[in-house]
Amino acid sequence: MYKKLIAALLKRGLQALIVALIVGLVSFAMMQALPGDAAFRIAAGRYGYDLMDAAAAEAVRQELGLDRHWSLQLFDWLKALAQFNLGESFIYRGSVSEKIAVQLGHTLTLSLSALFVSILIAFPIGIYTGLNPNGWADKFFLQLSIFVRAIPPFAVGLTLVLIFSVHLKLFPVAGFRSFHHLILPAFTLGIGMAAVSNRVIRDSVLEAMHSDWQLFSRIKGLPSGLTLRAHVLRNAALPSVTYIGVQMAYLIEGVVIIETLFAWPGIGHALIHAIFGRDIAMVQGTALTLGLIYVGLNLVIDFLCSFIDPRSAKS
Amino acid sequence: MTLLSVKNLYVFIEDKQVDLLGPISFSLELGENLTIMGETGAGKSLIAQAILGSLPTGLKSRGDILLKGEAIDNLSPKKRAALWGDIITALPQEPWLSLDPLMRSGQQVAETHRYFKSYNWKEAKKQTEQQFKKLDLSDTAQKRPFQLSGGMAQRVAFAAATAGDAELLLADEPTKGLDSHRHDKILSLLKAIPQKGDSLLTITHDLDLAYALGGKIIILKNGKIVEEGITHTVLSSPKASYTQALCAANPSSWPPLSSCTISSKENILVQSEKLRIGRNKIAFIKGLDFCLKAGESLAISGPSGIGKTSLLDTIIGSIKPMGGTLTRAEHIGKWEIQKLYQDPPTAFPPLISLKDNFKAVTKKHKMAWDQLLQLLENVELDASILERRPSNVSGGELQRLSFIRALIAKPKILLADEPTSRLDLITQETCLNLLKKLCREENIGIILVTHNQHIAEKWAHNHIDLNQFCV
Amino acid sequence: MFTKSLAALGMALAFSTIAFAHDSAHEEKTVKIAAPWEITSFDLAISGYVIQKLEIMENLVDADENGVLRPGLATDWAASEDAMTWRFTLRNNVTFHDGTAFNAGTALTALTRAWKQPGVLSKAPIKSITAEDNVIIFEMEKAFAALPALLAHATTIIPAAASFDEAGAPVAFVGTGPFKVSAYTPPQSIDLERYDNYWGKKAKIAKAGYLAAGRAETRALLAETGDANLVFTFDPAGFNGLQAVDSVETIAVPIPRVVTLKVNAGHAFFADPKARQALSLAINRQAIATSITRFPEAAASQLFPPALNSWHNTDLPKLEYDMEKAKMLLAELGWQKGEDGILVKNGERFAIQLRTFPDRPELPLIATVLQASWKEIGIELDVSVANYSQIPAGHQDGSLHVALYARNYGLTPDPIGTVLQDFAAGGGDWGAMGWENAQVAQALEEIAAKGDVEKRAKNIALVSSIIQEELPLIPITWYQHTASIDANLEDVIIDPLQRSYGLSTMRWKK
Amino acid sequence: MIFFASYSPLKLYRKIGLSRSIGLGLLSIIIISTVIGPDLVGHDPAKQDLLHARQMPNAVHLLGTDHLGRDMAARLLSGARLSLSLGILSLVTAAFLGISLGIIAAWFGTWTDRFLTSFADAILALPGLLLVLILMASAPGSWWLLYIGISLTLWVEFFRYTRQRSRIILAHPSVDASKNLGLSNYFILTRHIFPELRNGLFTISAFGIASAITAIAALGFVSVGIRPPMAEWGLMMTQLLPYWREAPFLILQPIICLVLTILSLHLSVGGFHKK
Repeated sequence: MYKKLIAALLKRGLQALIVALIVGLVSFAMMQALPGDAAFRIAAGRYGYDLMDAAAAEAVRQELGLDRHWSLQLFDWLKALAQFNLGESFIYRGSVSEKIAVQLGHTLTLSLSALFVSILIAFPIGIYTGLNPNGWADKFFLQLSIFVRAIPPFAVGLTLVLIFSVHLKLFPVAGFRSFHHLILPAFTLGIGMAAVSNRVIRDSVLEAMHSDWQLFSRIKGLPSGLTLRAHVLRNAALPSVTYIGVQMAYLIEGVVIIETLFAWPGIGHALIHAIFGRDIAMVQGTALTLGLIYVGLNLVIDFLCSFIDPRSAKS
Repeated sequence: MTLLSVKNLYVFIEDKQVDLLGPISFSLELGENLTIMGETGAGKSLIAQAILGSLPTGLKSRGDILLKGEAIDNLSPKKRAALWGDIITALPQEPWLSLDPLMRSGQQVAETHRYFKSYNWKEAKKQTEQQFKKLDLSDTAQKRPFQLSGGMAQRVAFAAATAGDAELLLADEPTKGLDSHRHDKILSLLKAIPQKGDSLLTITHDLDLAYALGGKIIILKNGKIVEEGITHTVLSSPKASYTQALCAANPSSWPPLSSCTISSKENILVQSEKLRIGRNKIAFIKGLDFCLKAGESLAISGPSGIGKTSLLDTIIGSIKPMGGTLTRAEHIGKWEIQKLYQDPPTAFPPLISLKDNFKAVTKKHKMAWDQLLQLLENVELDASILERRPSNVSGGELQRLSFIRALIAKPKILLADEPTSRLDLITQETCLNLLKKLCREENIGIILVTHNQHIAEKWAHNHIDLNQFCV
Repeated sequence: MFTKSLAALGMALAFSTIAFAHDSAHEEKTVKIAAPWEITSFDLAISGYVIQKLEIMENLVDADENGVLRPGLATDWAASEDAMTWRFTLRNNVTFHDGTAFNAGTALTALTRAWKQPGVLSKAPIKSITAEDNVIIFEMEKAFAALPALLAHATTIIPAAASFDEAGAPVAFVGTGPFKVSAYTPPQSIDLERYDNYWGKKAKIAKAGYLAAGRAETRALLAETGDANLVFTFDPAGFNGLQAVDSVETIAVPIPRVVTLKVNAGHAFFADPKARQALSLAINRQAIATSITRFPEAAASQLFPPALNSWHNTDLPKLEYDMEKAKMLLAELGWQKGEDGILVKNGERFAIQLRTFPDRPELPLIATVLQASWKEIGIELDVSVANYSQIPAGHQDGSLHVALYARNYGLTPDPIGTVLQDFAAGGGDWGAMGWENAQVAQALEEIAAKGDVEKRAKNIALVSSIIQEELPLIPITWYQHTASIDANLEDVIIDPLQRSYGLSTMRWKK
Repeated sequence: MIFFASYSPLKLYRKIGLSRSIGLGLLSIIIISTVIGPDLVGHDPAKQDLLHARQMPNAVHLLGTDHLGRDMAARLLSGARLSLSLGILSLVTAAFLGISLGIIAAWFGTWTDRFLTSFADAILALPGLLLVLILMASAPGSWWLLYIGISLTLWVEFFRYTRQRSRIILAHPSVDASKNLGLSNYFILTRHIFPELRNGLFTISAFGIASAITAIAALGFVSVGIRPPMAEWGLMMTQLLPYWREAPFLILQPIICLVLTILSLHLSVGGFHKK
């Protein structure tokens, strides 16, 4: 078990490093490539355009040393990144890491509860359709999955709000004061993920049901229910859990959109504002944190997989 | 008391209403064993599946199957399945694939004990431990299937199948691909079943196994019974022509090879001195000397897992020898060492037609298409077979096709890795004779790897038993 | 087995709904406000707006909803005859929320900080700010009548010393206002409680909450479900939808903000006023107002909206919509139609770029309308929807052709400060570009300097008529400030100058 | 063409079941209407009629008018051209990139495999939308960057599927046999690997187009999408969203178009596994 721990950590550690490097370079390149003058953008971001003018932009230019040669700025940029100092937010005049620390908790709660909801929905449907292939349920959920996949996440969110908040008055529309506020955003994201993962689960259950060992387990005398629980589900769980790892990317993207719709104060939302206001330090900070959340969640998935199938650590 | 009686059993393809098998009638008493023999692909396995009620989708059976006097062929799938493990059980054809890859072997047997005898886990584990000790699997309970060898997997599957103390065990090709040592091991297990008072139905193409098991026998050809009776009488004095051919084809009854040595030295194809062979730094063969001349055949035998395949890979050059020398004659070109594979269907690209494959090979080695058709005629294969995909061509035909395919490359050496171990006796005999004829005509040196001692001694010019060179 | 997990799912859902009966009863309901503006940091130069609107901090000079100045933390103020020095006497026995006293010292530090940072004070010609026991004295470089109006602006609110740490970085919102901060979760929400020893009239509601909701759809839904009792700034469709909801009363108040088109008069295509008039004639303001903003009366007939009372010149001729006249004007300037329908003049196609930004949802829509209507008169318009900083940047480097944005002339009760910035010599980032008019510059100087009413009115009329004629900025629609109020809230004042949410005056119906 | 080299049209035709024929029929309708485009309906997608905005479907405008009074049918058709071309183009690039790298990783194994997989994981860690968001923010409205960004988000799924399946295929003895017989790598690619991958890749492609178009919608949601007046399904979903109360049929139209497209792709690929 110990050796597997090291292998998984090393792999994900390397991945985190690559992510940090890519995010650093891409956001720096973005700052250079943005049309117009960086100082103007930042001043606009800070003071709102009613008050912003050339003088304010000049003050910002001096303050952040934006007139230095880009290679100097890049060197400082990467040096700061290496020391995990994400620098000062151009617009909010506070350290980026401090801002992120406050908002990170909200994004994590949202992501994990969305993940939980997607599992809660996808597994029962996936298992049922896997056990009765090409039945009415199978065809129905295939169509439903295609339909939900074709709807952008914010439209799903709005429909849920319309039904549960406006008509049924069960949940609040937006904000984040209590667990109560978490339900709609989590379900919006969860449904989006479940739309795909239920098909993956269905296929793995189907494959398990048609395997030699499933037949032999029945022939040696075990009833179908026991075979399902003892053998089929565990074998089907492996590809499903690995697929959830792949879906993390969808989760992170969804978070960015859903937080904007539900006014959820996570880092996804902060990222959108940072990109709008061209606050590059904040963009880099939030993008990096989102990337590292992804890597962290995948590390959890790795352990889950090696727990389910010890063989995977070897292959 | 008759345990099982089968009358006019047919198995047919449901939507095309085409009979694959039948009429089959026989009866089996408690404590008795019956063997069903016939060529591969004659539908032998379908009988076992029909009795169990586990026919693949699309196939149906008709005719009556009586278990202890009551009809079970018209039971609902659920009721039929209730008999599994309790009254009828089956030893799977591919034991390695029939064990849950994620669960420890001991647990896969203990869960059957626990279900049938409602033990608690502790008691079920104890039972399994005893059963494993009997099958000398003492320390494998904790291992998972991917850590087991073929033989061990089979014994674990046996333990699991018989954990429910069923009265009828169906064994489908139990000795396929086993070397002699493991062959005897499974034989003793099977013989114990009738002695214990239960019944055994074995489906095989292994004549020696049938003979050793005794009891009654049924010979099948094209899905119909050609002969039946007491095994010893039928096999020692067969009446039906097919049975006679079957007995004659058994390598143990082959005439010894007429000696024809090829003296001249200069056409030595490959030679080795003190050869050491191993994989990732573990040597398992050392001090091997052999030499192969054009037109000559060399048989290499030994138990499975000793390194026969690694030896072939060393000869072909895909792995380096760990010690000693292996010299190949310079005039042997890049494609002039060809390999023949153990399981014919896996030697051909599965998703394209055979014609597509042969077109590419003939194009590569610049052989005219009608020259290929001529080759097919020599081996009595109809050209139309090329239109089909490998999956719907019989094992015997595919193996002959792979010979032809190898010949297109005009090889100087042919390496055959147990080419006929999965074929029935008659097909095996025709293939081996064909192989020898082709090599003599084309003056090709051939190395045949086999675990069958008779074949090794009676087919090849000289024979090496790797046991002497084993580390 | 499978049905069990489905039952578990249903049960979990049911449990979570019962346990949180939506409108749990509690003593006095909190007034929940929702608006698009986030409170991103403690720095008042950035989030001063919201803090002023929530009445957490106050200005020296206050203003009522009609823009009339009234005493705030300063009881009275007076200027010397030459309007070069101003003296503001401060109110006494006023305490900050943390109990510390409000005095000249705290006021001086706050005003000097506001003067140093970008804001309205930095634009005023101030020479020095000093304090004498409880009087603040401003020395001006030249006569400046509008100083009191500037001191009513959000960036000049007075924070307590405790709002900053020793290094001077802003760390808290401690003010003198009728409400104090009970909780702050950046950037989305802030909770307020009534400040009991407030110097003025105490607020009637005990608790209030502010939520920043970026999306217009979200705000419309918050209003409809009653999750927010006072919601500001709707998108046209959302506002229209709320009319049907009876638990909510919708209000639209004209405010001094104008959706306007900035034209680079320095560019060859637009140098001649006729070209700018042609562009203006091709804009169907009535259709835009009715279909996009849903307020037909918001179609702009001139730059200054009625909400700016004195600056709105009623006898100016209205801006018309006449495609043929526009084509005729362009033809006079020598433009001929090319084969692809786009005008060509000595080899150059009339293809220009319009810069706008998406923060205000209606701007990209209006840009698309302009694109289609100008295409009919032979002008090919490429619309670039990006960050609003590209407009001042385009002004500075001269690369701008045309820009569409919403200019706020209600920053201070008296708009002269902003108008001066936009139309004085050299134009302004958000004002005229490449356009000079000596008469206008002179008139603006006089308005800013002298106080006497009758001369001021003449100058204002002169400025507005020249702008209407030469069109350095082409106005399109005037802004309506939209809001929705919970039916059982009373005495809610919607301030057109957007200086306050009116929390201290409103109360729940009995 | 590689895909169909091993699947002659005659066999394809004989194989068509009911679901496949519906799929192919639907797909051909969509493709034909995309090719003909707006002149199928005779309206200019950019022509506005502000005073008749948000009209219900009527004789003149078959599918009604959008929030600026433009004909919805014309916009959907011209939008189809942009959405499907963008969707298919980024899909093809992603497929080419993903499949070739997948096969290379499976073929060479060891360190190439490890490098490529960790590279793919790293790209996956940077959420696709974010990448596109950052790219688009630097050059707003540029069509090419959008296409590159979306292909970058899609290729990983092709890569993982191809690599995993190719590893199994390349370990199959038939590949070793083909190599021994001197058959070219091209043969192994077209006869061993592609026939095996084909169906799986079609299913991923069907869903790939969906995610490409919903990505554009997401971009539109955060106002970084394509420049006006270009019509595009994803963008239309965002622009018509505010009118969900007064004209719900408006936002449903682009969504239904997308659903029909994916459904047709899914059906024509034989989406219903007949296992």
